Amino acid sequence: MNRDLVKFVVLAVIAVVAPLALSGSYLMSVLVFVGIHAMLAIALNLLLGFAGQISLGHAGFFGLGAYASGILSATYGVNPWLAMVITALSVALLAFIVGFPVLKLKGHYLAMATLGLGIIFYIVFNEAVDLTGGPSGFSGIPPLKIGSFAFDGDIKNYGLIWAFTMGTVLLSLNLANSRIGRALCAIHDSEVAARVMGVNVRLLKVQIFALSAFISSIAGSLYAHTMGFVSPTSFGFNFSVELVTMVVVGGLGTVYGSLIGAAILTLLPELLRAFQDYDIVIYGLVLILMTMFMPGGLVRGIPALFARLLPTRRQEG
Amino acid sequence: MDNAYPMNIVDQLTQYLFSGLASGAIYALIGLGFAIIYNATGIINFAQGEFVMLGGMFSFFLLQSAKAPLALAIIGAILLTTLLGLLFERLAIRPLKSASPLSLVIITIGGSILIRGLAMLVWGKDTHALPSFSGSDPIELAGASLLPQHLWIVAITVVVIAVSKLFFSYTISGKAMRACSYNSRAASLIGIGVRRMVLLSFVISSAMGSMAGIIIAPLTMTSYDVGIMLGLKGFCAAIIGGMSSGFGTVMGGVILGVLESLGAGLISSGYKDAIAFVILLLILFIRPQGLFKRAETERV
Amino acid sequence: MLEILGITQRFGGLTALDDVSFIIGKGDITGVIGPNGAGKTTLFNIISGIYRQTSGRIVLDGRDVSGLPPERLARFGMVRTFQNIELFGQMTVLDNVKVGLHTKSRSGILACSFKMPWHLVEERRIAASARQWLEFCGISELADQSAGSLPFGKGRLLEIARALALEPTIIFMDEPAAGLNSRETLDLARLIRRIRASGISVVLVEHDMELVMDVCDRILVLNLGQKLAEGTPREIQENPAVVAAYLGEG
Amino acid sequence: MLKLRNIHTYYGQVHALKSISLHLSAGEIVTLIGANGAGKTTILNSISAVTPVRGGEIALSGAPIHELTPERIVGLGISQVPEGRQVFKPLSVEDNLELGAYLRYRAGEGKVAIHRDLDEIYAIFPRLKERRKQMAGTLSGGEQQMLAIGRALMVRPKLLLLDEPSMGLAPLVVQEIFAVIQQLRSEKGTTILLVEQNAKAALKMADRGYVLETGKVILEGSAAELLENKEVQRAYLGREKKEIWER
Repeated sequence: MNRDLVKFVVLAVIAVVAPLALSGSYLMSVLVFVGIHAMLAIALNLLLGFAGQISLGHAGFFGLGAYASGILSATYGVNPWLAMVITALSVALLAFIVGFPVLKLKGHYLAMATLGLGIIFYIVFNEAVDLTGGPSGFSGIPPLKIGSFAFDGDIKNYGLIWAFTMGTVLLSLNLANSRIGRALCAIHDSEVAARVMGVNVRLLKVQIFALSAFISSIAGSLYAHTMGFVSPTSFGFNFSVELVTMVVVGGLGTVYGSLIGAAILTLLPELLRAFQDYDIVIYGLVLILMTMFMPGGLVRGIPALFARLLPTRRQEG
Repeated sequence: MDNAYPMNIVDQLTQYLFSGLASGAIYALIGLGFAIIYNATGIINFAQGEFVMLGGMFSFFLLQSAKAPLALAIIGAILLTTLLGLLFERLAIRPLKSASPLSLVIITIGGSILIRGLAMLVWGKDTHALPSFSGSDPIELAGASLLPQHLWIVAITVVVIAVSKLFFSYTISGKAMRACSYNSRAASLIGIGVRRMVLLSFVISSAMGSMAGIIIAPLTMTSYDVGIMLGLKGFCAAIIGGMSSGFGTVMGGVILGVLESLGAGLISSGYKDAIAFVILLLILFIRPQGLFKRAETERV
Repeated sequence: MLEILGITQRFGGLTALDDVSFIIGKGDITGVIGPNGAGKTTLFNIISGIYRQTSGRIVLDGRDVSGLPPERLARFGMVRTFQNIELFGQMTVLDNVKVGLHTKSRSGILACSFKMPWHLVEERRIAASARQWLEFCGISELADQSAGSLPFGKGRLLEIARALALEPTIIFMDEPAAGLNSRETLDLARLIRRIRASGISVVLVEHDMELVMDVCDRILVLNLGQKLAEGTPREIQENPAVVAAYLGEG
Repeated sequence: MLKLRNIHTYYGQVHALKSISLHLSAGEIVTLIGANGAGKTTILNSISAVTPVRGGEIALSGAPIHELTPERIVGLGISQVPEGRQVFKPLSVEDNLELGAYLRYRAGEGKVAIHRDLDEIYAIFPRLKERRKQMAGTLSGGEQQMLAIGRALMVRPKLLLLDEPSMGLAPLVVQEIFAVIQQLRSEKGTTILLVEQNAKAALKMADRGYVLETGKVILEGSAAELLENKEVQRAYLGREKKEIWER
């Protein structure tokens, strides 16, 4: 657990120092996205990696957070912070209610139900034109402010987003190392044994689904307030799949893995700008190859790879 | 299908019913593909929709660049898609020995993205239309106007379904596939090769999917990304039908197609796709075993 | 005291259990035996809430617990182990036992995420208690190993330790000796007696007759879904119907 | 005919078979007895190649077969009637039987020969003929067992592996099935490896037997010897059981 603390401090230092090195560059704005994606990936990982329950609809919760917060603050003049909180609580409540029937399902059926949920949200973003602006998007979302200090430049956005991201990392680590985290892993490994141990599997799954939706909604609101503009294409099925890819690439069930996965899959397309249209192909390939050859994700796979390449300490047996 | 002159409500309903039947037939074909692979392997093949897309796209490009006659282009497209289905099974599914359902979901999603991406790179993002199989003069029927292609769709679907029914009921390979899907271990104990059956299921499903993609392309156009929605709708049909590789899924497709078409006509065409997914969710919540399947008696 | 009253279970047309009744006394070690297909595992699955019986009741200390799901039964002190050990394979041995203490702690998601002081106290208590149970079962040196990497015999002990962590009043063991060698089986017998000595009733389904006859106070014999006999080990061994069911008249 | 030498098999972490050696001569009935978890079923599954062997050798008439696929094993004339029957419940009785001849169909054997065998199975189990159009799932336990045996016979096996054919069946039905097993050996000369919990009945029918305990052969000998053996008796009803036997 102390090693986790060390990692966290190292990460925090990097997060603080990074802008000094990169300030004003284009990479700063990319790092803002890395932070948002990391929050989403960690949120999804709580569900997918820890509790073993897939969701192919998380882009929907992200989108709900972005639209609801944006609409409340821009159309109805609600204070952005308040809008963000109201939205996140409502999204969590919605997830909690929908969660009961959805999480009763298993495997492919669960994947399909969450996917359907995400697509329904996506269609609503597109079709409720009066509210959302439809396919052309919704603009004029005010930035978050503290007093008269507005989060509106790259550097300020970076600070805001990464403060939330680090908070998410810390809280998720705490959760993972607690009785709840253990119960979630237990559900993943053997649902029936977890129940026999007195874990209320059904309730816990729904609670974690709601928590995951809550974090995703916060990430969505942050996205809306920092960008000032949202449009449905950011919240489609493809993005849900990208999120799953981040979690899988980083490693199921590791908080830092999700962070790394989010970083790689956000930076990679930027680095591959020259091959713009190839990114979808690369996503597909990464997804297949990772599942086939490194099912534990980078966080586990890379050390294992080193161990195999450098057989210095051969194990007996 | 917007009409220039107002029809009376009965004619309108008939019209929706007919176009719903045609799209329902397509969903049924795609859904059968899902069900066949699911029954043989326990995998939901999220790449099924891409086979549908490939059918339409291969046909179009064979027609255009190879200047093949329509019938030949169609046969070629089915063969090419089936070949890809076979390759997909060999390269992505077979190497996974004891994978969890989660990794199987992820790998077929990966496959679907990959195929879609490659299609985009090779063929671009434009939408294309196949010519109708036999003209496009509407036919009047019971107050509604139908395109000949609608009839082609229904007819071809009926034939494909009948052939597959015969295959599964009367040929030794078909029976072996059913046996394998019921109990693959017992099947291997009497010499039925499970991997062969899995491969066969991918071959059949990709062929069926490509046919669906081909017969609908003259009506709705085709492009590299049509597979997503069509695939998902097909999956809805299969779920409604309880993942049966027969009657249930066909009914599922028809119900979905008709409800969707009625909903689009009477409520809002923008929410047409949402209607399909609301139906999907309701079925999953209320009767996850599908509408047409008796609750399984528990195995002892 | 656990009363099994007229349990019947049908699967489709098949009757797996037919009107089975018996009583498990407090502090007893009870064995359930019978040829394969007799319905022992089905009975276990019903008592532990995994199946729902077609008819009949289960009463624990005067409280009707029929049809309750396993997570509720756990809170009433009923716990079980599985024939093919169901461990949490990706977790450490110690964490497995900690899950057994789930019902003995109550911090929620928020308290855990924000590391509330009472939660930290609770975590310390959980860790201490879990180590005690590992010690009780003689596997404390394995605490930090991954449960998935344990040899079968040790896994069995871990599963028992995890179940004991619930501090149950009654523990059901489904073929605890299956897959164990004779030394491990002897150790198991000793452990079962120690469990009983700490005031917990033990019920086992078992095929190893030597073990059953050795440790059980009472034995229930099932055959073809029906109760064939009930009694002390000696009575059972001398019961001609039991001898016939086991050895066949062929 | 069949020889297992030092077979080791694992189920995940569990070392299920620890250096098992045994053999069958052509036309023999050999039985494996032992408690649950002793490894009886695992031996059958190792022979059928559905559970991979990690060490040792299985040879059929001298040729090693332990690295072949299950289908190839069946092709060599070894079929198994699995524990719990495992008939294909949604298919008709006749379809189940025909599928037993799947490899023969694929090898191009004509319908005539296969249908002749089908009639032969119906002659052995007339009740299956009455129910040939019925779904296998609607049969009684005993009938399903007959169907499972019939299905395995359609392979035309030289060696038949039977896993607990008496499980969960009423005594009369068990007698009927055991009679068929004996008939198979005497009329067709089929070699049979029988796993049974009903040890006494199995030993009465068998030529030889092996007693297993936690993945090892602890005893082997002629059926008559084993029936008399105290160890065997002890394994079945606990150590104090001797007295009853001697009465």
